Amino acid sequence: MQSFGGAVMALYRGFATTLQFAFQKKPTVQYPSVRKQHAPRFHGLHELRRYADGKERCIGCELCAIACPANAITVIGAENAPDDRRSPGERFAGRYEIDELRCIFCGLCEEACPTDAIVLTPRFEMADYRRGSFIYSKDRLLVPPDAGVGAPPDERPGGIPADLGWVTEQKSTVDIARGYDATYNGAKLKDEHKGLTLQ
Amino acid sequence: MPVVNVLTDGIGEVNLRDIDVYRNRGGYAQWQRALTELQPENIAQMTSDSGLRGRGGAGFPTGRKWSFLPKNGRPRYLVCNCDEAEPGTFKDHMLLLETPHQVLEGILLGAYAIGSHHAFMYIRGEFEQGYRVFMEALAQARAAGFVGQNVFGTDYGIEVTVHRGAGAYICGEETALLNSLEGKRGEPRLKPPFPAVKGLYGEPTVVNNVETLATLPHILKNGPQWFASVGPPRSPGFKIVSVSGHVRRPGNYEVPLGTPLRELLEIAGGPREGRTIVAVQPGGGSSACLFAEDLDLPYDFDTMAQHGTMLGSGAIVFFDETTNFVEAALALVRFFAHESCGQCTPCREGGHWLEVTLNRILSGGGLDSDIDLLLSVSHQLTGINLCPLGDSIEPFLASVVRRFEPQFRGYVRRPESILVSA
Amino acid sequence: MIPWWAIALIKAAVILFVVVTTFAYSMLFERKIMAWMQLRPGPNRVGPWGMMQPAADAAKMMFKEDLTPETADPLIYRLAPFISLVCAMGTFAIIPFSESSAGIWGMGNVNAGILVIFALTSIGVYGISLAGWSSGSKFPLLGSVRSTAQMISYELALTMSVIGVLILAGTTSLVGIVHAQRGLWYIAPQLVGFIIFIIASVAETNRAPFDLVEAESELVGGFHTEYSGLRFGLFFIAEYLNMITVACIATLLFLGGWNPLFGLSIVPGIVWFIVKAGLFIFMYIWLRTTLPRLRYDRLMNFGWKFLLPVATLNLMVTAAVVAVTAG
Amino acid sequence: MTEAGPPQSVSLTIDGTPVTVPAGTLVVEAAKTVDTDVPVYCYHPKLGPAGLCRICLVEIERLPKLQIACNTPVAEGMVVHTHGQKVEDGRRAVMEFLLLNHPLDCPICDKGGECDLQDFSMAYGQGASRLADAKASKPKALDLGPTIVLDDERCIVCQRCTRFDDIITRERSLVVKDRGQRDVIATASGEPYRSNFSGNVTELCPVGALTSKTYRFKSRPWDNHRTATTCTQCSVGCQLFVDERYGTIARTMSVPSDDAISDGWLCDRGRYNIGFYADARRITAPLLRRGEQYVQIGWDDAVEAWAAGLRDALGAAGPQAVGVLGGGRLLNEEIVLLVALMQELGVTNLDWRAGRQRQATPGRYAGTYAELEAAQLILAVGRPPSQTAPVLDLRIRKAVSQRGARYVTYGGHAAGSFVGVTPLRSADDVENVLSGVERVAVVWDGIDLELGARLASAIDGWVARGVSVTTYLSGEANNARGAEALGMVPRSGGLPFTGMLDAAQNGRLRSLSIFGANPVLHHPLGGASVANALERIPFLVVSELFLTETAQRAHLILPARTGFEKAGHVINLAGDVLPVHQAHAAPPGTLADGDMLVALAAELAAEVPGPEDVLARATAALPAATHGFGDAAYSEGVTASKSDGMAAGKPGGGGLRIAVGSDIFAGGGTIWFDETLAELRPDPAATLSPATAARLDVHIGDRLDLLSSSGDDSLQGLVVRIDAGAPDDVVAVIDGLPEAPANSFADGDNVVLGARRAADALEPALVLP
Repeated sequence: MQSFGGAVMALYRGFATTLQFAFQKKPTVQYPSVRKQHAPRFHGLHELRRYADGKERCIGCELCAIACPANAITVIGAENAPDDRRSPGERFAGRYEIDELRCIFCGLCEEACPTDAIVLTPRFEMADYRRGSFIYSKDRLLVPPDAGVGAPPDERPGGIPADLGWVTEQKSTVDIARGYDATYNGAKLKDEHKGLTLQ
Repeated sequence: MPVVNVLTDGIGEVNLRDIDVYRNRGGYAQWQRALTELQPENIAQMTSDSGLRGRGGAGFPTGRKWSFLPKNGRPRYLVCNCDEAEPGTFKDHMLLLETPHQVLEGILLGAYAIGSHHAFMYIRGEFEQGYRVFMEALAQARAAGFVGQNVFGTDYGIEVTVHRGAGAYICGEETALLNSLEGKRGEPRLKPPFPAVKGLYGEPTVVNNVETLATLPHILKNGPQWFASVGPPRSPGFKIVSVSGHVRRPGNYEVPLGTPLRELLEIAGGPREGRTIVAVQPGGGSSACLFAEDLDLPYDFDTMAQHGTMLGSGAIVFFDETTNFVEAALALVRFFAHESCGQCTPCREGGHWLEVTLNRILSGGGLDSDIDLLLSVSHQLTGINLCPLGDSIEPFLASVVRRFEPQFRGYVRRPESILVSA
Repeated sequence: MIPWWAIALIKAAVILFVVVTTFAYSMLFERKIMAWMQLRPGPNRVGPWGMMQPAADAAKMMFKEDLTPETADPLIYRLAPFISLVCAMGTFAIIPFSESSAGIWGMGNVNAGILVIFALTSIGVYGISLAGWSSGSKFPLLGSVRSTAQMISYELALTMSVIGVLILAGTTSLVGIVHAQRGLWYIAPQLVGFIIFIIASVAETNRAPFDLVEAESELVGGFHTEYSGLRFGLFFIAEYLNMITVACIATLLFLGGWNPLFGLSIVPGIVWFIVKAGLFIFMYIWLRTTLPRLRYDRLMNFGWKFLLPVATLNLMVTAAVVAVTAG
Repeated sequence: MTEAGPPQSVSLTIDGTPVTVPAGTLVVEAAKTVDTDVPVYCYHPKLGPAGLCRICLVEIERLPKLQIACNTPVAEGMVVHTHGQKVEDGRRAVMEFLLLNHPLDCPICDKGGECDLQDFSMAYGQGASRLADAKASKPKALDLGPTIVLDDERCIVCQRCTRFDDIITRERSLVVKDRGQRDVIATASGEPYRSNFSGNVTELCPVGALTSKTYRFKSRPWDNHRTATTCTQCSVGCQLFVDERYGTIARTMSVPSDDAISDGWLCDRGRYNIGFYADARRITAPLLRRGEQYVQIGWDDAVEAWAAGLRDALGAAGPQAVGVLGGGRLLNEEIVLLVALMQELGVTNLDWRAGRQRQATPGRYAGTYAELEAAQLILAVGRPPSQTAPVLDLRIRKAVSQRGARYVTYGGHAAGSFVGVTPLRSADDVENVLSGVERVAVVWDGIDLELGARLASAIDGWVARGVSVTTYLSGEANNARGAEALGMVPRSGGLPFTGMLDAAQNGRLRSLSIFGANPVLHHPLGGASVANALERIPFLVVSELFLTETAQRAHLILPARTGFEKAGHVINLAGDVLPVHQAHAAPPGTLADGDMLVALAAELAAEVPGPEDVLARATAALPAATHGFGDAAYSEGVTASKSDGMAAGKPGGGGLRIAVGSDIFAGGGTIWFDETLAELRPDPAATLSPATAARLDVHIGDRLDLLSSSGDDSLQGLVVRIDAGAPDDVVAVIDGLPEAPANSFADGDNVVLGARRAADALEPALVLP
């Protein structure tokens, strides 16, 4: 049992601490009227990228789905039709869905992706009234056709896909420290004090 | 001059394709003697005693090869390998064209010696004329009663079937040859089982080279001691060498084994005017090069093996100082890559790799690391193949890359290495 | 001539309005103070500085669905919040806020006011106990059992600490007690009693760190687990009214009521009263943000084995001193 | 392995661990007994060593070079190192060569995740390629045949596929073409790769070079939920893995360890007939006939209507007016329930024989698959096992090609086995080939009971002579043996199905319940007369997956579940009781037949055995049989075949006789309602011998009609095929095709040629090779 004086001191220190806090500056940001700037590699809403020629980068390999610790990604592959080639391989994602309610935004999908197709943008405002609307499918994940980046891997005549090893090699050239440029629907986002806005 | 005329006796002088000419010079006498006087075991014994080593490339003692046949009463076959395709070799073709009866007599003697009643003659597809000559000779011998049932009145019967290949180098390998004979894809078979145990059509089979078999009548005629007394004790006898390359008179020369290489060079007319020989490939495309300082070595199986190369099929190619060894290496590598059957991985992929690398070096895209790559790849594809074809790439390539590295370096234009560290 | 009952009604209406408003803003006050102490801005979206937050909360409470569990006793379940609320509100009829309110308006000038207040708060505990029991589920029942035990335990110490004041003042009239403090506030002679009063009153009003009756982390919500909507709101109101009541009593008994400090009689007495009571409420909030909830056995140990003996001792010493000085 | 000497054992040391294995064991197999990892690509336990990939290099002490473990037999005192610097170097070299031109497209490769090359490259790969030049470019997505796609860039030329086609199926259509780096897998003829076992090559392929069209890009291995179950497509009972993903069956795979039944192989029907369960035409709600139309009703109403119909029939005319036909789709449990319920109701008219097959139990000489493989002489009577029990036929091919057995057939059907076959035409021939043979296996199709009876007496004679005989019955229905063993046969004076049809024709059958059978397409009385009889039944209930020819006549159609959607047991033709597991969720609205029966029993307030009792009866060992082939107890008075009559003597006046055969992709039902099989389903064809075709002056691709000698029945629009192996004066047609149902024809019937159209007159698209 502590001494009476010790008890009083303990009480004093406790009450002083709380009182002192009452007069400190509050760190709270008045979102949404005030928006804080994100870290450059903030993990927000996903997007599926394209190549500069408009072809989807995603080859439907499902590596993101298996890398996902939250089982949030569903991919079902399909074969490219010769007259309607969606991606540079034989295979493309016939179905690509991310359940953003399950997603923990860890970015493992991005790291697992061999073609830099799935990336996490800094966008995080996804609130909605219906659960179903959090399942993002290809129509909402894919950037617009003219928003592709990077040259696609070579294709041989007749649409025979090139070796995907080329793409994997490109992957290793991404500057990990800088990360990806923040984009939204393919447009580059610029940094501003009040959050990231479209450039 | 050590040139002798044993197998080549009469070639260029008389028409040995004619059975009568051949018989008049003592032909088929040994065949008759064998059937009427000798037991198969006698011939096998004489062959063993003579120390005859296979002339096809591997140099395996013929007598011992025969002795591996199991005595199980199954039918057994003799196959004469006339799929001569080793780069630089042209002796069997000559024997086939010029002395078909001598070859046939050798086949008959060999078949009798191993107790076979059916011999096969496998002739390379490109030897169109040789095939016709041999068929003619066979028809003559059959007409003369040397081939068929009850030869020379004995109860011994023998059939000879002639089969033509389709031009694959790999069919010179004995198991691939057997596959080809059976009508299958010419791919070497997995050993074991060895052909002596399970060969053609699953029966015990011996495959002998044309020259080996053609030597048999002479051993019978002159006795094994005569043969054994020629040349070094462990590689006795005569050998037809096919000399080519930078010499004045390329061609087939029959010499006793053990003749120094320099003497062989002289026999072939020596180097061209004002040139010196810098390298020699002593045993066909599969053998490693010897160099100027090695020219005094005696040309026999064991000496060649001791110096890291081989006598092989007896095809000697001399190179003088004007040779572009990069191109020479590419020529041989391209040959082996093209002739690879594609069955086993190292040969199929490694040969192709070396070919594209050498092509790139020659076309100016060589890299600093390519020299090491050539040595490394050729080394790592050696010794792990199903058949010797894959192992044939390294010897020449590695020996010339090591010896003439500056020539190879001269093609390297881009010094940087593209190797990404793992 | 306005009939007496109309006047009484008007008075009651005025007091109720003031009381309810006070409740509302004391709640906002609590949220703000707590937020600041937790480095947050607190409610600030509804109206300027969040001033309309209480109105928004009230509207929300009113429109929420009122659920009654199947296992509940329907009558008592519905009745319980009203018992709590009526008792909590009733005390305000007796509390004198200032000289004028007590004199001219005749409010709170009851000669045995303190006893009435204790009587009313003691009835108020029935609201909680019955609410817990009638909910028909385990957590509320536990809450109500705790509530009853806690009330009985601390009521004793509370009363003991107040008797000291009564002895000094020699009256049970709250106006009289305030008048008796014109010179020296009783906080000085009755410091021990004051401290006991604070501790016991926190326990009486079920506020942190003695809020074991609700104890979200153990009992979900204690007695009001099953309540929702307006009925929950009534409990909520009652709790805050009790807090205000206690603050007023403490002001009246120990802090000199509306007596001015430093002789600043220019400032009206009601202002002094409100400031003192406000400080007391702030102390409540401060306690809540600073101290963690007690374990139940320690609460009981403390109440019976420490607080009650000390209160008794304090009473005896006071009585002795009064007897000696008066004698 | 012909001399079965005493098994000698050899002791050797592998990685320092002493091991004792039988003499002749390969090092790679011996290494499996210790905890070590010898990678292999070309080696496969069922295909034997090939020595092509060279990855299995091991170091053997006292041998200068590294040796391949897959072709080195163990020797006494051998010391083997499967690891160490030398071995690693060798394997690393081979791995580098293997990966040299292999594309790095694992992310899109169907094999990715279950690929040997991927796994071993993690162990022995270098991480970076030293190849500075472009990889060799080879054909991709090459259409090898109706089922297989070849990606030649991925091929590592292990030749497992070609060796499978050579050693196992003996069909020898797949070969390696060209040589060296340019070699490519192709068919020898250049024609598409067609085989009834083609799917196995995709499993054998150690890389992703050969892929199934049905599975291409559908899923990744790690997504699949795998269930081991029994194939219910035929009576062999192959064990198979069903890989399910997101409620769809992605693929089926063989069970490599299933040596006892499937030997590790699957036929293409078992493998690829997996699309039917999701077909849009599937019935998913009970349908009740209202006039000319069907209305969808709920299950409660359906069971009520069913019970009411049964009660009416029982009340009006007693149990004799009620019949039950339970087809081969039923599981043992369901049969037990059905039989018990009918016993409770007093119904004796039970039968399973909806088609030609009359008998399913091979009788007292019933043999196992292993005994079939060990036979010296295999005699197939009637329809060939290659079409009725394809995987069984692989065992026949194995016995013939690897164990030197002799294969003879009796009857007018071509064996289709790709091994040497001796067709026999008379009983004397059979006796002749038997001389000196000790172990005989007899496979009968169970159709012609009279022939079976004579076969049985002949077998008794052989057994009396000391010949060891095993018998097999490879019929049409998958669980026929289970149905027979569990009592799905006419009980104490009850009518067989043919009798029921007769009664229906005479108005004496008031109610008939059919479970998973399509007698209109299969019953030898012929589609028209069966349909006619069924239409006279006042209350016909059919439990089916689809609106088949039979279901279309029903008053109440009950949506059933497939073999993938329910659990239970079946009995295969060798008498093994095999478990069937539910591999994926059934569509809502359907019920397993067993569940329907339980509901019906409850509605009728009838007592049926409880679950434990049902399971115990369904999995009980088969009782020892005392009868043989062609037992009189199975007689129905219907002659479904005169195959024996056809075997001997000359045809009648028309000069042409019919042989009604089967095809693994014929038979309607699940095959007909599976669009993924469209390319594999046979067209109605007439197969003739070259001599017969010449005599009749018809050519390949012509279309012709066949008329029965009475002229009542006809088969129209048959495409002419010519097969050198077909017997003369016989026209072989395929049974069970809905376009040209041949069930009114019996083997050996005389037929005459009807109208014919030359191939040129047809649209080019209709002319098949």
